[in-house]
Amino acid sequence: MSEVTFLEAIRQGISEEMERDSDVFLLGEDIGAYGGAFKVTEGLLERFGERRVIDTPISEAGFVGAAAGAAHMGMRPVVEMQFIDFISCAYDMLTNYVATARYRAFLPCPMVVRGPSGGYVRGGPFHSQNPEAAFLHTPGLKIVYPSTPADAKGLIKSAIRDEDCVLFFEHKYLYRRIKETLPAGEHLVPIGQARVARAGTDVSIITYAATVWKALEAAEQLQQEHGISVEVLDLRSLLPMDDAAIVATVKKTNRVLIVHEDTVTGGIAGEITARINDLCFEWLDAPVKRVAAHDVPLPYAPALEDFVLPQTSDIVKAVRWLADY
Amino acid sequence: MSEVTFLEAIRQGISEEMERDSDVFLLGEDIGAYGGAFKVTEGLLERFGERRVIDTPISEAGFVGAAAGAAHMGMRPVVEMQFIDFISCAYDMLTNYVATARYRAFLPCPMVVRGPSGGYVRGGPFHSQNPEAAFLHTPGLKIVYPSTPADAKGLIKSAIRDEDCVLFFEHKYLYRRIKETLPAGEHLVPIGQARVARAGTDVSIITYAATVWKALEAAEQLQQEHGISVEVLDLRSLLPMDDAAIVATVKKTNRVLIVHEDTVTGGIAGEITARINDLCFEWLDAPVKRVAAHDVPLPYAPALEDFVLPQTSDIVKAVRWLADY
Amino acid sequence: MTATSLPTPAAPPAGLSREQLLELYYWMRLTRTLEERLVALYRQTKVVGGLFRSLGQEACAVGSAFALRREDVLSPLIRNLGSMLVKGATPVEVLRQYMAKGDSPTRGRELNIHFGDVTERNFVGQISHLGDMVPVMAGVTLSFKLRQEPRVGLVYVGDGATSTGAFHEGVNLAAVQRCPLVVVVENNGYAYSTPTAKQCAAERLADKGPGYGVPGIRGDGNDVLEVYRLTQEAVDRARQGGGVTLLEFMTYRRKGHAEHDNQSYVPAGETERWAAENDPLDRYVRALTGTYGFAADELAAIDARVREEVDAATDVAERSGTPEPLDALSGVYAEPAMMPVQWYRAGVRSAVEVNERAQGWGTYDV
Amino acid sequence: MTATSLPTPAAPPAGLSREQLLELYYWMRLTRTLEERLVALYRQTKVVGGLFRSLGQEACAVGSAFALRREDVLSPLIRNLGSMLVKGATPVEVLRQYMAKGDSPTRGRELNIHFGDVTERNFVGQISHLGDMVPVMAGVTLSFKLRQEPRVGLVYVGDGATSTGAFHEGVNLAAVQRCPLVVVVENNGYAYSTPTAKQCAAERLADKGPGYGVPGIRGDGNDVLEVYRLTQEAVDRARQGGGVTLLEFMTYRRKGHAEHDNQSYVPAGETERWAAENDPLDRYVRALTGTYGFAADELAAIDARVREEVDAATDVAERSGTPEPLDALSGVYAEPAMMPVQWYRAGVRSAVEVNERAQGWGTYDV
Ligand SMILES: Cc1ncc(C[n+]2csc(CCOP(=O)(O)OP(=O)(O)O)c2C)c(N)n1
Ligand SMILES: Cc1ncc(C[n+]2csc(CCOP(=O)(O)OP(=O)(O)O)c2C)c(N)n1
Ligand SMILES: [Mg+2]
Ligand SMILES: [Mg+2]
Repeated sequence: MSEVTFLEAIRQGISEEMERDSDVFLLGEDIGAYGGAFKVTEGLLERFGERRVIDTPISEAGFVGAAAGAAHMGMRPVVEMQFIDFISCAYDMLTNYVATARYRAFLPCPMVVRGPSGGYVRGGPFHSQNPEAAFLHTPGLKIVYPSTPADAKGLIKSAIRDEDCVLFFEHKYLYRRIKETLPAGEHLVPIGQARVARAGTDVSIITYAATVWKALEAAEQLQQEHGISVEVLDLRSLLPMDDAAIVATVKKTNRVLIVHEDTVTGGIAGEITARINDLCFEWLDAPVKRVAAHDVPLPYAPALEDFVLPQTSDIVKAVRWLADY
Repeated sequence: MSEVTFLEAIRQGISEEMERDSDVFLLGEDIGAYGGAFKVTEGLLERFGERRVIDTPISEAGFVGAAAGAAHMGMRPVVEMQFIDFISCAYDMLTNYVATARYRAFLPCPMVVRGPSGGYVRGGPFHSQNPEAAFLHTPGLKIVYPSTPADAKGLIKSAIRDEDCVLFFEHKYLYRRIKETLPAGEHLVPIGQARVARAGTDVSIITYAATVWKALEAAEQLQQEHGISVEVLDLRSLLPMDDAAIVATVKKTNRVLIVHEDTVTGGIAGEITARINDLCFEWLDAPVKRVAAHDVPLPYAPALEDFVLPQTSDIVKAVRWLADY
Repeated sequence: MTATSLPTPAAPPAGLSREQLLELYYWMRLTRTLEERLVALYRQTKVVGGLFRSLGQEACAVGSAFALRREDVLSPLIRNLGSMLVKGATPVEVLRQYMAKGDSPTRGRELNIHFGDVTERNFVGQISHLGDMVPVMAGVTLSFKLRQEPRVGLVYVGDGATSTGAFHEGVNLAAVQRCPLVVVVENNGYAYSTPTAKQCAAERLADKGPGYGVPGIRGDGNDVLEVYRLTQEAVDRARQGGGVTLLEFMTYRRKGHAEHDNQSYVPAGETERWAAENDPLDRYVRALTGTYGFAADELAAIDARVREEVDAATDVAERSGTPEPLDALSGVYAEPAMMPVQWYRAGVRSAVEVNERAQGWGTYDV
Repeated sequence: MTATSLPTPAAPPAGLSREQLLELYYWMRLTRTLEERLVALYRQTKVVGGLFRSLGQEACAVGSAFALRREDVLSPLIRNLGSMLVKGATPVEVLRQYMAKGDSPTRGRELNIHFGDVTERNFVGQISHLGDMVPVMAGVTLSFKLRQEPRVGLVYVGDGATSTGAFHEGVNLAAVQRCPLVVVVENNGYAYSTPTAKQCAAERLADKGPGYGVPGIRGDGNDVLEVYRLTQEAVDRARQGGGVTLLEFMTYRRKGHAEHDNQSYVPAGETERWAAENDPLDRYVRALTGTYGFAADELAAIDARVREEVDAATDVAERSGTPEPLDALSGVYAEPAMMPVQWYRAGVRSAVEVNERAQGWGTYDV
C-alpha cells in the first residue's frame, strides 16, 4: 500500500464513514464544488451529492447550531471551519448549546467540528490559532488533535461515530508534509488514548499535534549529541485526557517537559501539570517545565513567527536543562 | 463612614470615574431606566444622561465591538453583560478583535467588560458561569475578579483607567451579602497584585472571588478545630497574575491548595500549578491540590448545585489532607 | 406603545371544528390558570428561581402551536408555556420543573420551562442564550428536508431576540436551504425593560422577511384564531416545500420580565389598557359566545375542569422529592456515563495514602 | 450570474470638478497597476502569504471612498485596496505589508492590507473574521454622535459577510442609535467559491435595509460616478443626522478569491464576459474621453505617472529589511510594554541554578 498524506488520511476517514452511514453529512463553507479551502473534502460532492455535502453561508454559529439540530434528529453532521480560527464565532453555540444538550435536556448531539489549525505557516494572527484551551473547561465536549495520518484517520472515524460532540483539530502544517502507509482495512483509534511516539528513559516530553514532530526531532538530536534518552508522549486526545499514559511516562523518567504551540499562559500545559502533581508528584525529580508560544498574538512575518513559536532547538535546551537538574 | 455592599462599591467606582472623565460611558442591556438586572447602574442614567448610559439591543458581539470602536476614538466604554454567561456571544469579538487591536494595528482599546458571574445562587447552567479560564490564553486582555467591596471599587476604577481591555467579573453571590466600610477618598487598587486575605504558616490556599470567603471560613475552622494555620491568598487579578505573591506564600507554607468555582478540568488552577512548579518546585512539601467544581454543567436544583460546587467542608478536608501529608 | 382598539372576532379558520374551537379555549385557560398557580407557589417560596409569565400572550402561544402536528417540532421560549402545553407538556412536568424536583423532566438540572422531548411530543429544550434556538431549528428542519420527511418546525423569538446574530444566521441559513421552518416573532413590546423601538429602528419586524428572501407577515397576536390561521398557512407552505416564513405577532407583556420586575419603566396606564381592551381570553370568550354561539356554561365547565387538573397536578408535583446529589454527575457524555467525584469528597486521607488517588476516587462515600 | 449590458456613463455628480474626475481615474489606475505589481512580486515569491485582487472592483472601492472627507473614518476589507489608497495609504506601505517588511505599517505583524491609521488618515486595520468591522464602525460612529462631531464612517462588507451575525448586530445597533454610518455591501457575485444565491435567498441584498429601518439602495458598482454619487448622498444623510444607509453595489470578482484559486467553480465565459463588457476602468475611460471630452493623452499621462510611482515604491519597499525578532514581544499591552522571553531562550542553565527563573529571564540573549 502506498503512503498517504495527513490530509488524504482525513479525507479517507470521512468518506469511509459517509459510505458506512447515510446519516453522516457535511456542512461548511466552500466544501462542495471547491472541496474546501485545503481540499480536504475534494471529490466528496461528486461522490455523495448535494444532500450530503452542503455549502453554507458565512455563519459559523448558524451552521454549528444547525448541525446540533440535525444531530438531535438522528443525523451525524461533520462541520468544517474553513480555518479553525473561526470556531470562535461559534463559541457560544458550542459551549452553551451543544456541550450541555445531553446533560440538561437529554438531547443527543453526535457531531464533529473540524478544521485546519495551527501555525508555522505564515498565516498571521487569524489563520494560525490553536483554540483547544478555550474548550477545555467545557464538560460535554471532546477534543482531539492528532499528529500522524494513521491517527488522523482513525480518530476522525471514531469522532464521527462518537455519541457526543467532538472538536477535531487538523494541524495545517502537517496536511501535506506528513505521509505514511495506513493500516489496511477498518482502522479506528479510540478517543482518550495517548500514544508513545518514542520510548525513552531520561526525560519525558508530553505534547500533541505539530510539536510532536519537533519533539521527535529534538529527541533524536538529544540522543545523538547528548546521550539523553527522551520519551515522547503524543496525547492525541486532549479531552478526555489519558491520565494513565501521563502517569506511566512520569513514573518512568521522573522528568517532564510539556510542549505545545498555544501560548504558555493559559495553554493546556497547565492542566497537564496539575494532573501530574495530583497523580504522581512523588515521582518528580524536577519541576514540570513548559515549552510553548510566547504570550503574544501570532505575528505573520517569518522572523517574528519563528521567534514566537516553540522550535526544536528550544526543546533541546529545555530537555538538557531538565536532564541536568 | 457607613458600610457599603459589594454592589454599591462597584457603582461608586463607576460613577466616580464617570464624574472624573467625561469620556467614560456605559453600554449594555437594560442599564438605563431599569438600572441593570442587578441594579448596579441604578441612578446613573438620571445622573449622567442618555448620552452616557446607553441601552443596547440584545447584541453582545455588537456592543462589545461598538465599545472597541468608540475606544479607538478616545472614549472609555464600560460594557455590562446582563449575566456574564452571555460574554460567550462576544467571544470572537473579544479574543480576535479587541485583544489584538493594539498589537496588530496599534489601535488603543481602553474598555471594560463587566457583569455578574458565578454560582451558589440556583441560577442554573446559564446564569452561574465563571468564564475566566476561556480568556486566559488571550494576550491583550486583562482579567480581574475581586472578592471584597474595597477591592471591587478600587479595581473597577483601575480597570476603567487602564489603557487596555479589562474583563471585570462580579460574583453575584457577593453583591448584597458582603459589606464593608470603604477607605475614604480616592481609592485605587492596582491590577496584577494579589492580597493576603489571612496570614498563616501551615498551608496556603490560593483562590479568588466567592471562594475566598469559603476559604476564610475554612481557615477559621481549621485553626479552631484542628490547630492548622492557613494562609489565604486572594489573587484578585488573574491576568496578569501575581507570581511574586504566589511564590511568597508557597515558600512560606510549602503546601498549597488551589480553590476555584470553575470546573476542575481546564480551570485556572492548572496555570497556577504550572507557575508554582516553574518558580518554586523545590519549596513544595506536598503536591499542589485542587478544590473546584465537578466537571459538569452547573445544575439548578439546590441539592445538585451544592453537590457540584466546592464547599467550605471540602476545603477543610483538602487542607487537612495537605497538612497530614 | 398604545393598545390597538378592540377588533371584531375573525371568521373561524377553515378546517377548525367546534370541538377544536373549545380546545383552543381550554389551552389558553389552562395556561393562565397554571401560571396563576405558579404565582401562588412562588409567593410560598416553593418555586426555586424566577417565575416568567405569559399573561396576555396566551393566544399567541396557543394559536401558533395548535397549527402543528404531533410529528412537527416546536422550539419554545419562556413565554411559550401555552405552546408547550398544546404540544403535550403536562402541568405536573411544569410544576416539578419550577419546584426543582428530582423527577422533573430535567431531574432538577434546568429551570422553569427549559425542558423538551424530541422522541414523542416533539418540542426542544431551550437554553437561555437568546437566538440560539433559531440555528438549531434550522438544523432540525434541514434534517426533515434531507430525509424528505413531511415534517415542519416552528421556532419562537421575542422582539429582543431578533437583534441577536444567532437569529440572523439561523433564519438566513434556513431560508437559503428552504428548510420547512416557521419563525414566529412574538412582539410583546418589551425586551426586559427595553421597548421594541430601542431594539430595532424598523417599525415592523416583519419587514426583516424580504431581506432573507422570505415572506414577512404581521398579525394580531391577541386574536387566537388569526394567529392559528396565519401560522397554519405558513406551516402548510413549509410542508409543501415553500421554505421559511417570518411571522410577527403583535401582543403585549402585561407582567414584568419576571415576577421580581416592578415594571417601573412602563408608561402609566399601558398595562391596564391592554388588560381592559385587549385580553386574548376575554376576546376569545366574546368570540365563542358571540360569533360562534357557544353557551357560557360550556366555557365555565372548561374553567372548572382546568382548575381541577391544576389542583391535582399541584398535589402530585408537591409530593415529588428533591434530586439525588450524585445524579448531578451522570449523563454529561454517553461515554463515560458518570463524571468522577472529587477526591476530597471521598473523605480525608491519611499521609499513608499520600500521593495516590484516594481509594474512594470515583465513588461517593461522604 | 450574467454581466449587465453596457450602460451609458452617468452625468457627472454635482460638485465634481474636472480635476476630481481625473483624480478618480488616477486612483483606479493606481489600484490596478499596484495590484499587477503585487502579482509580479508574488510570482517572484517575494510576497509572504496570499495575494487578494480587486480586479474589476476598482470603481466600487475608489468611488465610495472618494465621497469621504479626511476626518471621516473608513473600514476596508481585502478588496478595498483602492479605498485605502484614496484615504491616504501609500503604495510603499502596501508593498512592505505584502512583503512582511520590518518597517511595514504593522512591522510585520499582520498580512496584506490589514493595516490602518486612525490618527491622521482615518482608516481602520481590519481583522480576518468577517462581519466584525461592522460593530466596530457602529462604535466609531457612535462616538461621533456622542461627541457631536460632524464625522461619518463607512464600512465595507462583501455579499458573503452579510450572512454573519456580527454584520446583523452591528447594522442594527448603528441603525437604532442613528449613528452616522454608511454600510457598503460589495456584491461581487461570490464569497470564495460560493455564489451569492447560496449565501442569501433574497434577490437583492439591499432589501435588508428596511428590516433595520434604514434605506437600502442598489447601484451599479462598476460605474465609478454612480458609486460616488450614491455614497455621497448616503454620507450627506449620515452627516446631517439621518443615520445609517445600506448601499449594495453590484460588481464582479474577476480573479479567484486569492491568487491560488483557479476559479474552477465559475461558469465558462463568465469572467471573460465581465472583462469584455463591464470593466470599470474601460467604462470610465470611455466616459472621460466621450461624455466629458478628455483627451486620450491626458489619461496616458496619468498612466505613466502611476507606473513611475509604483516602480519607485517597489524599489523603496524592496530595500526594507525584515522585522527584528524581539519586536514580536512588544506592544501587546500599554503596560507592560514587553512580554517576557521564554526561559529556555536565555540559554541552557546548569543544575546549580536549578529551580529559579534563569538569570536571563526577561532578556533575550541567545
Ligand atoms: C444572548 C442573550 N443576551 C441577554 C440575555 C438576557 N435576557 C434574558 S430575556 C431578555 C429579554 C428578552 O426579550 P424578548 O426577546 O423580547 O423576549 P420576551 O421576554 O419579551 O418574551 C434578556 C435581555 C439572554 N438571555 N441572552
Ligand atoms: C467569520 C469568518 N468565516 C470565514 C472566513 C473565511 N473567508 C475569508 S474571505 C471569505 C469569503 C468572503 O466573501 P465576501 O464576503 O463576499 O467578500 P469577497 O471576498 O467576495 O470580497 C471567507 C469565507 C472569514 N474570514 N471569517
Ligand atoms: Mg419581547
Ligand atoms: Mg463577495
